[in-house]
Amino acid sequence: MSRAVLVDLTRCIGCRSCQVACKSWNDNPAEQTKCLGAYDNPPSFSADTWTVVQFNEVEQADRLQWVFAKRQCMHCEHPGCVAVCTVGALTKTPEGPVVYEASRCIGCRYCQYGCPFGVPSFEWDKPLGLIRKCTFCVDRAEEGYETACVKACPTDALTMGTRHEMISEAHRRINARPHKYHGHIYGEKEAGGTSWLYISPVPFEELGFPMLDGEPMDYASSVIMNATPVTLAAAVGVLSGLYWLTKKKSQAAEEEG
Amino acid sequence: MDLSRRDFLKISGVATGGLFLPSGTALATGAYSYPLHKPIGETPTICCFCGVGCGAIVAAQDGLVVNLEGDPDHPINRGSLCSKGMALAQLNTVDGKPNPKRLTKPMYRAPGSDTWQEKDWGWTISEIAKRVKATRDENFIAQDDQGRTVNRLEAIASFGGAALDSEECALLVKALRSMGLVYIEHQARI
Amino acid sequence: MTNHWCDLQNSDCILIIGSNAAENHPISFKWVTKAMEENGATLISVDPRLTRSSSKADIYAAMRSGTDIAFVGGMIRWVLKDMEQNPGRYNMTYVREYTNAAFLIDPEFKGAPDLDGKFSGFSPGDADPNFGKYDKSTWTWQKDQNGIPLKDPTLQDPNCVFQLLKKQFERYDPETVCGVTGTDLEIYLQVCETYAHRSGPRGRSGTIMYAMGTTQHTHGTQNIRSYSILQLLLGNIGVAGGGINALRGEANVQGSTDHCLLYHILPGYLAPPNAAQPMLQDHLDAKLAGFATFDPKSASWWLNYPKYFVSLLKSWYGDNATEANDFGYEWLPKLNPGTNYSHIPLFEAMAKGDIKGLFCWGQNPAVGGPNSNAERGALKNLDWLVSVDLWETETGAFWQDPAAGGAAGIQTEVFALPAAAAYEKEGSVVNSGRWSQWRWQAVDALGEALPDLDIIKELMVELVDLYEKDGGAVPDPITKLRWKGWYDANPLPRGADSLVDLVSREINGWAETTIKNDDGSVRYDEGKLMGTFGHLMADGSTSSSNWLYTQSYNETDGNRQKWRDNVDYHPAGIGLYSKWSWCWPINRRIIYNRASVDLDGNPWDEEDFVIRWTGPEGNWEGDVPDGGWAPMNMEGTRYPFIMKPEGFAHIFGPGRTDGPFPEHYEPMESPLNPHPFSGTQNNPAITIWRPDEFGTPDEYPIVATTYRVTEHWQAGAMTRNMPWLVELMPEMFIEMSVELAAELGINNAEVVTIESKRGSIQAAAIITKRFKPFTIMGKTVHQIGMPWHWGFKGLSVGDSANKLTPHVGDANTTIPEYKAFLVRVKKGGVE
Amino acid sequence: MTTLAMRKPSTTGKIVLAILALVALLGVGTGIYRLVVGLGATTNLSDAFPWGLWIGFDFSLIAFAGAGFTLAAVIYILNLEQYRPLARASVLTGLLGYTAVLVILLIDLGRPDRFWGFVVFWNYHSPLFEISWCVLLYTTVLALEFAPMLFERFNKPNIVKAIHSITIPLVIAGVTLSTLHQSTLGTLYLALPNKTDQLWWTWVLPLLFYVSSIGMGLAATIFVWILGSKAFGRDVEVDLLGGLAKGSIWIWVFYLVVRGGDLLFTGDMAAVFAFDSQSIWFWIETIIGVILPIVLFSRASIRASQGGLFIVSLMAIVGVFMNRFNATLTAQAVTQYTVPAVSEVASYSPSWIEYSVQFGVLAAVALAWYFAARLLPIFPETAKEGH
Repeated sequence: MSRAVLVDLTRCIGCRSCQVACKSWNDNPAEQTKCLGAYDNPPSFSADTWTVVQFNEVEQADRLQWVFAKRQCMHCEHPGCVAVCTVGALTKTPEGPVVYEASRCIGCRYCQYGCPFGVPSFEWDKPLGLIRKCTFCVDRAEEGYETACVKACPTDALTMGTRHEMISEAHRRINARPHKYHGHIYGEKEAGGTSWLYISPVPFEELGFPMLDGEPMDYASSVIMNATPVTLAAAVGVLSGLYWLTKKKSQAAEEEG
Repeated sequence: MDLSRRDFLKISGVATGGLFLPSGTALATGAYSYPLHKPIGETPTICCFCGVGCGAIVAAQDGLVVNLEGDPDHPINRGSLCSKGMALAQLNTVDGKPNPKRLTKPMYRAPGSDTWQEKDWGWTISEIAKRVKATRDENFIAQDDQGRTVNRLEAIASFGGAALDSEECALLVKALRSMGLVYIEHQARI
Repeated sequence: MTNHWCDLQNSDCILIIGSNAAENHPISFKWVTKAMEENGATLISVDPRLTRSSSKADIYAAMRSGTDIAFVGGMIRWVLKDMEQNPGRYNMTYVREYTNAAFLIDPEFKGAPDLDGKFSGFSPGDADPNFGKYDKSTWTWQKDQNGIPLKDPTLQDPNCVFQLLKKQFERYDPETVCGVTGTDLEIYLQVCETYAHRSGPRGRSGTIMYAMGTTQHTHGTQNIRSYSILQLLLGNIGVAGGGINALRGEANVQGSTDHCLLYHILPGYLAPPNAAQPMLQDHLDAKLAGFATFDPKSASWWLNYPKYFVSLLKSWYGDNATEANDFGYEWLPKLNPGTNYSHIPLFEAMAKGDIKGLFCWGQNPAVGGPNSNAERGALKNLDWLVSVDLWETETGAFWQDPAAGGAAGIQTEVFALPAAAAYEKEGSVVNSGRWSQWRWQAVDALGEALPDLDIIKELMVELVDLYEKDGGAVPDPITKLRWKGWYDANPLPRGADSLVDLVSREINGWAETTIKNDDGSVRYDEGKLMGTFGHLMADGSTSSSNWLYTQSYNETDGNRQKWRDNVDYHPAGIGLYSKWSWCWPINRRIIYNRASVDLDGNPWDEEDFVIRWTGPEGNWEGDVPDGGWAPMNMEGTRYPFIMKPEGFAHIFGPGRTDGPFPEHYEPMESPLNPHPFSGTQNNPAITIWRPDEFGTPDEYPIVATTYRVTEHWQAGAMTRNMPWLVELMPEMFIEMSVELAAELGINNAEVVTIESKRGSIQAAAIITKRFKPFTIMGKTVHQIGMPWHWGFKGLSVGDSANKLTPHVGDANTTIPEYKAFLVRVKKGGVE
Repeated sequence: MTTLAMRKPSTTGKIVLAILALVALLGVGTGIYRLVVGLGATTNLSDAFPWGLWIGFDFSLIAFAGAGFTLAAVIYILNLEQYRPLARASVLTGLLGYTAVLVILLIDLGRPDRFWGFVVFWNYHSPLFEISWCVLLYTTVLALEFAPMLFERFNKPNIVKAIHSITIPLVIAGVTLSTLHQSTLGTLYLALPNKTDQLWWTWVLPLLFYVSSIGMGLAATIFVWILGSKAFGRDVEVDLLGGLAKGSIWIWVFYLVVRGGDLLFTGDMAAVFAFDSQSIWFWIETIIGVILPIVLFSRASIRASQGGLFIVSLMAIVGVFMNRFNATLTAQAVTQYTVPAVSEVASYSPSWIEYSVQFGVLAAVALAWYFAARLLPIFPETAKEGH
C-alpha cells in the first residue's frame, strides 16, 4: 500500500517547523539567505534545502488570504525523474517514496529536467556533485515513524496515511466544509498522481503550482522508448533491404554494362 | 495505553499519528533497505522557548546532540514542534560540531579594554563576590532617612530569570533578597 | 492562563487579541485547530496587521495599535445592550451570583463619563497636571452593618456595578469605536455578535488569548481588565474552553514569576515588606487588613498569608529563623513605600549613576529594553556587570556596540559567564498553563559552561565566606542564610540526591520540626515533605520556599513534576492530563472552576464540564475544585472566587491605580489628539520620566508597533545564533502597506530608515497587503510594524527596534509601551 | 605510401594552427580546473539551468558528427558509389565529433569518475540511457571504420582486409545506432512536456531530430570537405558536393513539411506568430537552417560554387546548432522551484571557463582532424583503396 501525505493548506500556520525538521533529520546545513521582501526563505530548493514553505498573499473577492504552502518532492506515482534517470539511480518504491541511490548517480542532471516540480537539486559546490532531494524519510518510515516534517507539524496540516485513505480524507474534508476549500485535490490526478496531495482554500494557480494534466511526464517519451526494439529491428531490416536492392540494381547495371 | 512501557528513559518515540500504520519491513523486499541513519532520541526535555511547554526528546552521541524532535508522548505538542523548537539541537550542536557561538569559558573584560580575556571559574566567582561585597558594603542602606531599619541595597540590580529553571529562580531570589536587592526585575515585565 | 493549552480545544469561540498565537505560540494552534475542526469553534483575530494567526481566522478585524479598550469597550456595550433585549442568550445567574455586578458602589464614586475621562479622586501632579495620582477612597462598595457588601440582585440600582458599567461604556458606540480603532464597521459588528452569541449562552464558552500586544501599553493592565469584564459578562471564566489566557513568552516566565524575581513580590506572590512595617506583625497586619472579610460565605484564601510568609522565612533562614527573632524578618530588605523599582526606573537610576553593579541572567536589555539607546548608555555607568548567558549578548558586549563610540572610555568591568542550555542540565519549568514540568539532562554542557544553579550556589557560598571572614555592612542577612554548609554539604541534607533535587524539595517545603495532630499523633516527622499548603504553619514548624508549589514534591508521590502519564483521567475527557507533570495550585488545571457550575453544583456545560457535584452527600468530580466546599445552594458553601476577599469576580476593580473600570486613553504617542471618548488624552495615572522624548504626529505621522516572529525568540541571542533559524529569517525588517510604500517610493526588500523621537534604525522593507492604512476619525493613518529580535552580536546582526520605543510604562505595572509609538519612514539606510 | 605530410602549411595556416593549439591548451587547463573544483565554481550552471553551453554543443555535435552515418548510408546502403571519395573524411569527422562529445560530456558530468555508470546500471526507459549506449557503440563502430586508415598507414593489409570484410554489417550497425540515438535526442525533450516550449515539443520531435541529423550530416560533409581541402591547398570536388547539396534539399523539404504540418495539426501555429523570444528563435533557426538552404541549394549556380556550397552548408549547420541549443535552453522553462517572493527570473549565460573548455575541445578536434588528414590516407589522392 502506497504511503501518501495530505497537505491541508487551511490548517497550515506557516510556522515552518517542517522546514527545520527536514534540515534537522537530514543533517542539512543552513544556507546564507537574505530578506526577499517577504517571509519566504530559502528562495528555492537546493542540495541543502529539500522543503520550503511559500507564503502567498491571495486577494479574492475583496478578502485577503495569506496561504502557506509547503513544497517538496511530490513523490509522483509515475515520476518523471525516475523515467529519465540514465542509470536508474532514482526509483519509485511500491511503498510510495521516490528514492535516490547516490552510489549509482553519474551526475547528468537529466532528472532536474524530468521533474515538473523543480525538485531534484545538484551539489554545485562539490567537485564530485550528486543530486539531493526529499527522501520521504524512507529510513524513518521503514522503522515505523512518520516523516520528520509530518511529525513536526503542529496543526496536523500534514497527515500521513495510505494514498487511498488520504484521497478519501481530502474528499471528506472538502465535503464537510465546502466553503472553506477550493474543491480540487492537487496531486490526485496531476502528472499521473502524486504521493503528496494538497487541498487549499484558494485555486492552485494562485499558489503557483504547475498546472499539469493527468498524463505522467514520461507518457510520450515512454511510448517512443518502448518502441525502441521495433525501431531497431525496422532500421536493420530497412537498411539491409535497401542494401540488397541497391546492390542488386548496381550488379544488374554492371552486368548490363 | 500500556503504562508499563512508559519508562521515561526509554521513550520509544513511536509516532502517535492515528492514520499512519506503516508497513515496516515492506521495503526490505526492494533492492535497498534504509535503516535509520541516526537515533531518534530518548531523553525528554521541555522546549526552552515560549510558554507552551512542549516536550522534546534528545539523542546525544559523543557529547553532542545528534537528533532532537518533539516528544510524541507529550499531551500538549504530541510530537510536533514549531520551527524554533525543531532547531533546538543547534543550541548545542551545529553541523556536527559544538555551536561555535556558545560561550564555553568565563570571560572578563577589564575597564577600558576592547577585548575579552578567558578566565577560570575560581577567579571569576571570587572576583564577582568581591565586587558584590565592595558595592554592598559601600552602598548598603541599613536605615532610611526616617531612621527606619530597611536593610536594602539599591546599588546593585538583577535582571532575568524567565529562562532559568524554577529551582534556579528559587535560589536566585533567595540570594538576591539576602544581599538586600530591591531592583529585581525580569522578563515578565519586559 | 486561567486554563491551559489543551483546554483551547473545548472552546466555542476563540478571540485572539493582543497576541499572535500562531506565530509566537505555534503549538497553541494544534488546539485552536482542534477546536475549529472538531468543536466547530469560530476563530476571531484582532490585530493591526493580518498575521499568521489572522490567516486562520473566520473573522479578521484590523485595529490600530493601542485601542484595545475602545474595541473591547464597544463589545461590552454591545453585550450589555443585547442582554436587555435577549437575556436568554446570556448566563445572567453567573453575572449576578459570581461577579460583583450586583454590588452597590459608594454614591460618591464618579466615573469617566462624569469626569471627562477620569475617575473620582484624581489629584494632578506638579510637573504636568495631566498626570497625577488617584485617591481611591470612593472606589468602594457600600456595606451593611456587618461589613458585608450591599447588592441589588435585580442589577437595576443606578449605583450597582452593572448599571455603572453600562454608563461607563455608553459612549463606546460602534461608529465612535471604529473611528478610533480604524476597524471596518461591518466587521466590527460581526465580531461583537459572533463573540457574544457563540460564547455567551449557558454551556457555551469563549476564550481570549492575549499576550504582550495587550500588556505593553500605558493602559496595558486596563486592556486586560476590559477582556476580563467581557469574559465575566459572558460567563466564560472557570469553564472549559473559556478563561482569560495570557500566552507567556518564555519557557519559565511563569515559574520565575511564581518565584517572584520581581521587586514587588516575594515567592508565591507574597508581598515584600516595606519600610513602614518594621516588625513581622506590622507586615502581616497590614496584609491581613486587605484580606479581611465579614461574610461567612467568603473564603478569602489570602487569610492564610502568615503561614506562607513564615514558611518562606524558615526556608530561607532555616534554624536561624526563630520566633524570637521574628523568623529573620529584619533581614529582609524593606522597600521604600511608593517607590517603583521596576525596569524603567531601574534604568533611570542607572543613568543617574545610582546603580553600580548589575546581574543579567539570560536577559538582554540592550536589545529587549525600551529606548535602548538610552539603556545602552546607562550601562556605561556601571562599575561592573555580570552577564550569565549561553552567548555573548549585546548587553554583555555593550562596550562593543558600534554606536557606543569606542570601548576605551567605558570603565565597566564585565564578566560573561557561560551557562548551560536547557537540556544540558536538570530542573523544572512552568508553562503558561501552570504545569511544572521536569526536564532531564541529555548531554553535558559545552566547554566549561555550568547550570545557573551551580553558578548562583558558588557565588553565594563565596559571598557568605567573605562576610564570615571579613564582616561588612550588616552581614547577618547573608551569613544567617541557609546556604553555606547546606547547598554545598556532602552528602546533601534531607536525603536529596542532587542540588536541584534539594532545591525542588525545599520549594515544596518540609516539616522543620515534628508536627503533631490535635490528638497527639504525628502528622509529619521532622524533615518530611509537606503534602499540601493547607498544612503550612505560621509558627516556624514548616518551611516552604513557595507555598504555591507545596504538593509538587511530596512523600507519597515523589517529585510529581516528573510525572509522565499522558492519559486524560477527566470523566468528561476535556483533556486535563492530571497525571502529566504537576500544576499549581494543588494540581488544579482550570482555576476558578467553581464558577463552571450553577448554584446546585450542576455544570453549565454538561458535555464539557470541569467539575460537578455528584450527589446529596456527595463530592466534586473532575478537576481539583477551587476549594472543596459544597455548591452555593448548600450549607457550608463558599463563593467561587476564593482569592478575592469578598469572594466575587471583579467587574468593578478597585485595586488598580488608574480606575475601577477600563477607560480608553491614547498611547503616549498617538496620531489622534484629541480622541472622541473624553478630554483625557493619556492614562492620567502613569509616570513620566522623559517628557521631552515624545514625538508628535506632525513630525512622526506613522503608528509603529513591534512584535516577534515564529523563527526568532525575544532579544534574539538564542535564535540569532542558530543557523537554521537565521536561514529562515535572516534580517531585521519592517512591514508596511502597499499604499505607504507607494507614497514613500519604497521598493520591496530595499533598505529603509525608521526614525522616532528617540532614535533611528534601518531595516529591509517587506511591502505587504497585510497592512492596510487605517481611517481614523476620517483621516488616513498608516501603521508599520517590525520585529525587535535584532542586535549587533551573533550570527545574524541588525538594528534593534527598541532604539525607537519610549521610556514610559503602564500605570499599574510599568511594563513599557512597546506596542504603540510614532515614527517616520524614509527610503534608504541610516546616514 | 602517399600522405599529405609533405604539404607544409602556409604562414596563415601556421598562425591558425598555433591559435588552435593555444585554445586547445587553455581548454585542457580549464577543463582540469573544472574537474578539481567542481561545476559550481567554474560554470554558470545552476539548479535553474542544469544544462548549458556544453550540453547544447554536445547535442549539436552529435548531429554534426552525423556526417559519418549519413555518408556511410549514401555510399554503402544506397550504393551511390560516386561519393566513396568522401567516405573516409566523413568517418573521421564522425569519430572526432563523437570523441569531442564524449570529452565534453565527461567534463559536464557531476561524477566524471562514474562515466561508465550506464554500462552497469540500466534504465531502458531513459532516453539518455539509450543515447549513451548508442553513442558508445557507434563510436566503436566509427573506430572500426576508421581503423583501416591507420592500418593502411602502418601497412597492415590483413587487418585492413579483415575489417573491410565486415564493412556492410558495420555500416548497417552504425546507421541503425545513429537512427536510434539521433531520434532519441528528440525523445529526450519529449520526456519534458511541461518544460519544453510548444514550438519544440511535439510527438514528431524524434523524427525531426533524425531528419535534421541527416541534413546536418550532409552539410557537415560539405563544410568539412571544403575546409579540409583548403587547409591542404587541394582542389574541391564541387560536382560531388553539389550532388550532396541537391540531395539535402529533399531532406530539408521533408523536414519543413513535417514540422510545419505538425504545427498546423497540433494548433501550435499561433505560437509561431507570437513573436516572443521563443518564436523569434524558432524563425531564426528555421530560416537559416532550413528555408534558406532549400532556396539557395535549389539554385544550380550555388551548388556549382565552392563558396556557395560552403556558406549554405554552414547555414544549415548553424541552423541545426540553433535548433539543438534552442531545444536545450530557449525552449526549456527554468527547472528550479523558487518561492513566490523571488521576483527575478533566473537567467543563464555561460562562464568564460565554459567557453574555454568548449572551444578548447573544438580546437583540439580541429587539430586532430588536420593532423589525421595530413598523416593518414583520408583524401582520395592518398588512399590506397580503389574503387
